[in-house]
Amino acid sequence: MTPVLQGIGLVKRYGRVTAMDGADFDLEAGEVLAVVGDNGAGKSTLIKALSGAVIPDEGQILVDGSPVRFHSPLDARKYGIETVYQDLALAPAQDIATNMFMGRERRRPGFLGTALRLLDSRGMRAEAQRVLDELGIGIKSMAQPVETLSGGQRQAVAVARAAAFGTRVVIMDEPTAALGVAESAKVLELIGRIRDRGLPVVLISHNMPHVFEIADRVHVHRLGKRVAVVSPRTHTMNQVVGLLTGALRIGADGEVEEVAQAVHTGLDR
Amino acid sequence: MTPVLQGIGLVKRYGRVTAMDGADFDLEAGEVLAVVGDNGAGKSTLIKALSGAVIPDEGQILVDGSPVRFHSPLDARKYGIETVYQDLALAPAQDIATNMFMGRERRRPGFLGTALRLLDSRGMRAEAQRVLDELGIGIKSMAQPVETLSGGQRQAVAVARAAAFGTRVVIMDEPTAALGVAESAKVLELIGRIRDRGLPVVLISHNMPHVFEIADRVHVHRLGKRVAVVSPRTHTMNQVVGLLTGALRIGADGEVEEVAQAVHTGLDR
Amino acid sequence: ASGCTSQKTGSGGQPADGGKIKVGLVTKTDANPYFVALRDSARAEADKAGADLIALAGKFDGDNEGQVAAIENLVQQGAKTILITPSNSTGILGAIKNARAKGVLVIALDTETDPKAAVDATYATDNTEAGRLQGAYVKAALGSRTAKVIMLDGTPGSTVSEQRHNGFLAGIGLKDGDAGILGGDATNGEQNKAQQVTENLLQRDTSLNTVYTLNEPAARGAYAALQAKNLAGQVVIGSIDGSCQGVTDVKDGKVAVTVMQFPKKMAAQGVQAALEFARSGKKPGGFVNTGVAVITDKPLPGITSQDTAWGLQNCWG
Amino acid sequence: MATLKERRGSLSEYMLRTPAVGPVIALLVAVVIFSVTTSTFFNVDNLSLVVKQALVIGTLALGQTLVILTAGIDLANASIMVLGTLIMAKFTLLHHTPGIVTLIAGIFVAAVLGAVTGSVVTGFRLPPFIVTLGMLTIVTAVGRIYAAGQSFPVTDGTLGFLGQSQYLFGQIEISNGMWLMLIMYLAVWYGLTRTAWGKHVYAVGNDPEAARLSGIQVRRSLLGVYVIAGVIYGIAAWQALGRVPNADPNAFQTGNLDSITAVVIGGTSLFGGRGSVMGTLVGALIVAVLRSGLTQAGIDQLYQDVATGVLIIVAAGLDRLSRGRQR
Amino acid sequence: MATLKERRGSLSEYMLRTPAVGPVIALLVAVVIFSVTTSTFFNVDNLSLVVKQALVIGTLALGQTLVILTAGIDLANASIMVLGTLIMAKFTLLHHTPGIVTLIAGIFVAAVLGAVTGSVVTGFRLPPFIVTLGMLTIVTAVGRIYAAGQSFPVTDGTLGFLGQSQYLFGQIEISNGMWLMLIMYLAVWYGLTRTAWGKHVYAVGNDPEAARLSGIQVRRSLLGVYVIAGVIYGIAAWQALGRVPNADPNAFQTGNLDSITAVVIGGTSLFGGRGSVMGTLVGALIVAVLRSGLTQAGIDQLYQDVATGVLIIVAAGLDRLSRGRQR
Ligand SMILES: Nc1ncnc2c1ncn2[C@@H]1O[C@H](COP(=O)(O)OP(=O)(O)OP(=O)(O)O)[C@@H](O)[C@H]1O
Ligand SMILES: Nc1ncnc2c1ncn2[C@@H]1O[C@H](COP(=O)(O)OP(=O)(O)OP(=O)(O)O)[C@@H](O)[C@H]1O
Ligand SMILES: OC[C@H]1O[C@](O)(CO)[C@@H](O)[C@@H]1O
Ligand SMILES: [Mg+2]
Ligand SMILES: [Mg+2]
Repeated sequence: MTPVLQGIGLVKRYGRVTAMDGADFDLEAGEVLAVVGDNGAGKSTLIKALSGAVIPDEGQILVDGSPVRFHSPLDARKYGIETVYQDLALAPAQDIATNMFMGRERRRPGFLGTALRLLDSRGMRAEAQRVLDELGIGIKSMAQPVETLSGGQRQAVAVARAAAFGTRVVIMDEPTAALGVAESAKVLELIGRIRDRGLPVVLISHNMPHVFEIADRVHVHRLGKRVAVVSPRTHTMNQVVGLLTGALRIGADGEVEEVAQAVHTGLDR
Repeated sequence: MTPVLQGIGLVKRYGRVTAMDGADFDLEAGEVLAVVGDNGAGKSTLIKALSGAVIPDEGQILVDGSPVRFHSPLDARKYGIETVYQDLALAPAQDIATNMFMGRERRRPGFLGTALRLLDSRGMRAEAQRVLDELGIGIKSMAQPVETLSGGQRQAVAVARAAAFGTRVVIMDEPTAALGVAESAKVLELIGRIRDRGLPVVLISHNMPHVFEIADRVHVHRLGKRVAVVSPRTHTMNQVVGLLTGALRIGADGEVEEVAQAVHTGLDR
Repeated sequence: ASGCTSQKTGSGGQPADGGKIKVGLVTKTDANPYFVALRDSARAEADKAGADLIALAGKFDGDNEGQVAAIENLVQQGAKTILITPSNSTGILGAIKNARAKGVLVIALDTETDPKAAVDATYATDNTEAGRLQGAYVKAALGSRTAKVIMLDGTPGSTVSEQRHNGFLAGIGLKDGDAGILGGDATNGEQNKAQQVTENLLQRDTSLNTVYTLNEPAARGAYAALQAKNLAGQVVIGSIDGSCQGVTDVKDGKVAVTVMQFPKKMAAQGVQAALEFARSGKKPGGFVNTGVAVITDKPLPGITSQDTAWGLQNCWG
Repeated sequence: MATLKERRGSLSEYMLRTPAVGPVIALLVAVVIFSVTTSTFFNVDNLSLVVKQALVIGTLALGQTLVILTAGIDLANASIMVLGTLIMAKFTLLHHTPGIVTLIAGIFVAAVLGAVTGSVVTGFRLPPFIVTLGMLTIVTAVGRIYAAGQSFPVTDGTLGFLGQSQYLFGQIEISNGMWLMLIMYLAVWYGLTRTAWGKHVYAVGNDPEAARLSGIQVRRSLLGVYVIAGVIYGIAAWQALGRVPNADPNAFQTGNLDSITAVVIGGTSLFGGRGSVMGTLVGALIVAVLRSGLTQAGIDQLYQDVATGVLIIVAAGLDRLSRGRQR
Repeated sequence: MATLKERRGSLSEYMLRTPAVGPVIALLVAVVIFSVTTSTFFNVDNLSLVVKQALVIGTLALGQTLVILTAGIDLANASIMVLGTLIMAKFTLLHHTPGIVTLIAGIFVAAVLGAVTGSVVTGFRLPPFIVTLGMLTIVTAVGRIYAAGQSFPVTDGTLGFLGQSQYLFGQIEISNGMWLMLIMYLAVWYGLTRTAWGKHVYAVGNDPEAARLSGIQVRRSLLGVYVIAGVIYGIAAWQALGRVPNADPNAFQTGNLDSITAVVIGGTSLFGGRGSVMGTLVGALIVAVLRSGLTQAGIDQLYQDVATGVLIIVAAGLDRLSRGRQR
């Protein structure tokens, strides 16, 4: 089966730092793919490349098998790829509904909408409320500026937006990092529902229990590239942690093996 | 024993929102106290009040039993209270060493330092490197601006700073939220080491396994106030989660009991 | 000391590029038609002789620092003569002195320096006389009415402004501080500022019957302000300059009289002196009065004047 | 998710949400003070004069508000307007071209200059401050070269149209320029608050990276703002000719700062993303009221300037207070 | 923690870290172009002249840099300086007070005005733009009231001291003003980069909330910057009297924008927290080099203005390019 979204040999350099160093990536239809890796491994850079927020220096991106070039997040969005960025991408001074519909505002029907381009503010607020309620986020007024929300509430808004609008792929970069227990559970539940709608989801997370609870496959990222793709059904959390820290690796036979001398990991002191 | 740091009936209002609604707090000598609660429960506001970053509208703060008034974070710092804020409080354009020593720069000894007020830049860099190495954070150059670090690397810098300078209390607001598995482990280890130095630590976290691994007591915050303080040895994770979502409460007899009608929680749908 | 020598440039040696004579002109601003006429005429004269004219100006009237830098840069550039209309009569003397020390001929146009001897020569209107003529005419026009004057001056510290002011008072027979002077202020010779100043003065007192203006832009500003208050009819406005627009204003009855200056003459004579200096090294000296003509369509006894038809033939732009 | 106690919406809360309330109070206070302390301030004639005096800066400030909302600033706006007046008046005077033609030509040139500014700002990602500082220098010089030191009286009816007035109820003088300014403010207000274009303008000013990640075409949005601002400056040129029927290369040298003053007094943040055009309108009126009121009170120009300076700061302070220590 | 590949420090990387490199390149390019295209630009006399011409704006820009580093802006700096020149010259002229006394008085007044600005900015948390706009209006008017339509020539040796020169190696003219400017730049550079005070200034400009949470006394730091800037403007007044020995209330009307131009061309960000005073020095020199070079090339004023405008934008563009698309 052709992957829905694929990256081949992606490279991105920032001055002296190579944030992506020939990274590969593939996402199958209908799956939840977790991307795990150390801090600074290049996960966010990878998904920014896949969502058009960063233009890679080298390498290729394919959607349903055809090569594409994203010059901006809008391009990726046109392909139905929706993303929750780690830094959330919300305009703090604007209200929740405005943020939810940013860049795809709805107009009133008829003359008011077509000729006068009048926005359907009430409709958008109602819809925003509905989506957030579904996530179990009890925010009263959709007319509240985002900057008055707590960190977790903000994250919920960003997640709700991506979930509501994705039509081909939903990508989430650490969507539960700032969330409480109940809220995290809701987000995982939501990811499950998105998959049930037939949409594949990419989930970046440092939370192994979450990853193992929801993911169909786990993409392990290390030092700017993919070092392994494993299944949570055949591998353990400890194995995954070993892989991402470099204590373990996938050997020539496809099996996990110990690295004689684990260098540059957080564990080798 | 008198608590090292105590809050009584703290209230803070933002316009129509009451972020703290008569919150109590106490921290005993040498303990790790976890503060848990839903998103928006008011945890960050509470610790901001305790660290001088927010001035409460009502209520009292006591250090070693004596009432104090903090007008700025500097005041709290003078009492040896160091804080890792949820939004990190780093100046992005400045380098790591500068950020670590911000507000307590070291001068060169002798004439250069006293008369010319020349900073000991090399010394501060070396010290910053030492502290970060201790945390297992492999950042090469202390002269790198903070904005070029990954989210996790930044968090590590903030944690290292508080750990290095706290003399009476160290407060950490979700210090591991952006951290990877190995890095989180390092931070928990560090918290342990701080406690071993005899300093109490306040840890705010949504990560129950972390909380149960390290905390001596758990302060449960809900709707702007403390609703329970429990011990991880006598209570389960599920009980704590129930308390913070409002599904459970501490009854008149001091035992955990079910709430007939859990209102306004994330779980009651 | 080091053995190498450096050739001091601009010190009277032959200009570097092909022997073309370079003349610098520094005016007060670029936003007054008078200085544009002056510049155009200087350029035409220089072109005739195959000389180069570089025209610089302050950013605004009062930009002494800009004029100083302009002189300095022109000296460096190899200009053998610099023609200047100083914004401030004392402020730029240092730069002029340095230029002359390097052998550059410096000629003041339009505005005298203070002292006059700070420059080699001055080609200008006798501004005291120009002021006096305006005053005398206005006095005659008022007839038996006692003068109630507001005075629109130029830039603080400029001799043009002082001389015209004092000449006017002499001509009309008043002294600073007399009750007949209702008020006054600096306009920098700009229309906008003059309009604002007049509006403000009118706010206090509308019993005036005379407006002294040091130049025509100021007169236009004053007229606009009076017109807006329907006071133009009761007031005699006098001015100095003789631009075609100014003469037209006299013709249209907006302004009673203007004293024509001859900026083209100043510029042409200045450039000629520069050419002569380049050829023979001969420097001009002293004050050269380029003359004035009183322009009005209502000639009054005792004052020699020309009508606006003559004025329109002889106006400068 | 837990929900904290919320108190009922208070007045101060309302003010926080409605940015123009602070300036409106400042305006009312000024009007009341001058009405009480002088006998000539509060009458229909004078009030309509005050509005007339606010027309040119008010129109410039409308364009300026758009630019500032995107976290930019426009130092060149008045110079563009002045060039517009010169084009309109000089052409009509010298070539007897009908006013309507030169009017459109002037507005067109202003729009093109806006497009140039916008292209440089977006194309090279340069700070608007520096780009418009460069444009200010360039456009001023070009205007002076074009005018060759002259100023050009306006005789054409179309060019002077905005200066003409009707009387409402036989009493209240309303000039065509007032109607036009009102219409323009309403149109921009509608665009900013009721259309997607406006939401994007705010978002781009508030957090350009978030806007980009949300799929907004940031550059296009910015470019559009500069072009629209240019058109508004062109119309301001028309207003200017209505007020003083004479195109003068020396005019409005402080128009850029004056328009920024109106915007900031009106409560719009110089950091972008927060503010309202209606605040700007009030801001422009406050400045005109001050000048008029102080004149009625018999205060000399230079002392008026001192008072205006103080009151600029006080008005900003009032606005600040009315929005409280909320953040 | 995992560490990614790092390449060796490249030139472009070095530029990124050293903010003044872009402007230095622009300066060198300009110097080379004018040296090649004109025969009179590149010689010791002219080069020392260029520096002299940059003294006043260069000194104003030093204070301006401090303010801009804190994310502020100072529109009143030149008006404070002009008031300083008036105080120094008028007093000495009329009352024969020794120059040293009036010099100190002028600098003191400038410092007080800086303190006033700083107090209002920090006390009421008002945007520096609006506060200094108000101060600009007030101080300009006060200067004109004080001058009463006069200008005041300087005769006193102390007041004119900075205009005097020595010759190094009998050739290179160095004025006292140049030494003073150099010393001031070095002192501020030292303070900003080598002392805690400087680190705090950058932090406050970069992220005031982070600075506050880090225990920096943000208000005190800001206030200090405005007072020091005031002192620097007072010294700029002394420089101005050295250049043009005449105190004129009309002078330096564009000094505020000119100094901001130097700062921005020098690569300091208007958003605060990033930049360097050495960049500003280079920025001031670039502007002076342009004016001188264009004159040497025989270009008239208005066309020089157009070229200057274009080059302001180009210099900013070069700076941008040299720092690359790094962020
Ligand atoms: N804009 C940038 N400029 C310079 N360096 C950058 C930039 N963005 C990322 N980097 C660097 O690239 C590396 C990868 O960063 P990235 O954010 O992709 O890591 P990550 O895997 O998402 O880490 P985390 O788990 O901490 O979010 C880091 O070393 C980071 O410092
Ligand atoms: N500066 C502020 N202005 C307005 N409301 C605020 C402000 N700070 C906090 N609040 C509100 O106060 C409430 C408590 O916020 P706080 O940040 O203390 O929650 P928290 O428990 O730390 O949540 P999280 O786990 O998401 O970080 C929230 O509803 C938030 O919206
Ligand atoms: O501002 C004063 C200047 O204006 C003029 O009268 C020209 O309009 C000049 O003669 C004089 O120098
Ligand atoms: Mg990341
Ligand atoms: Mg929090």
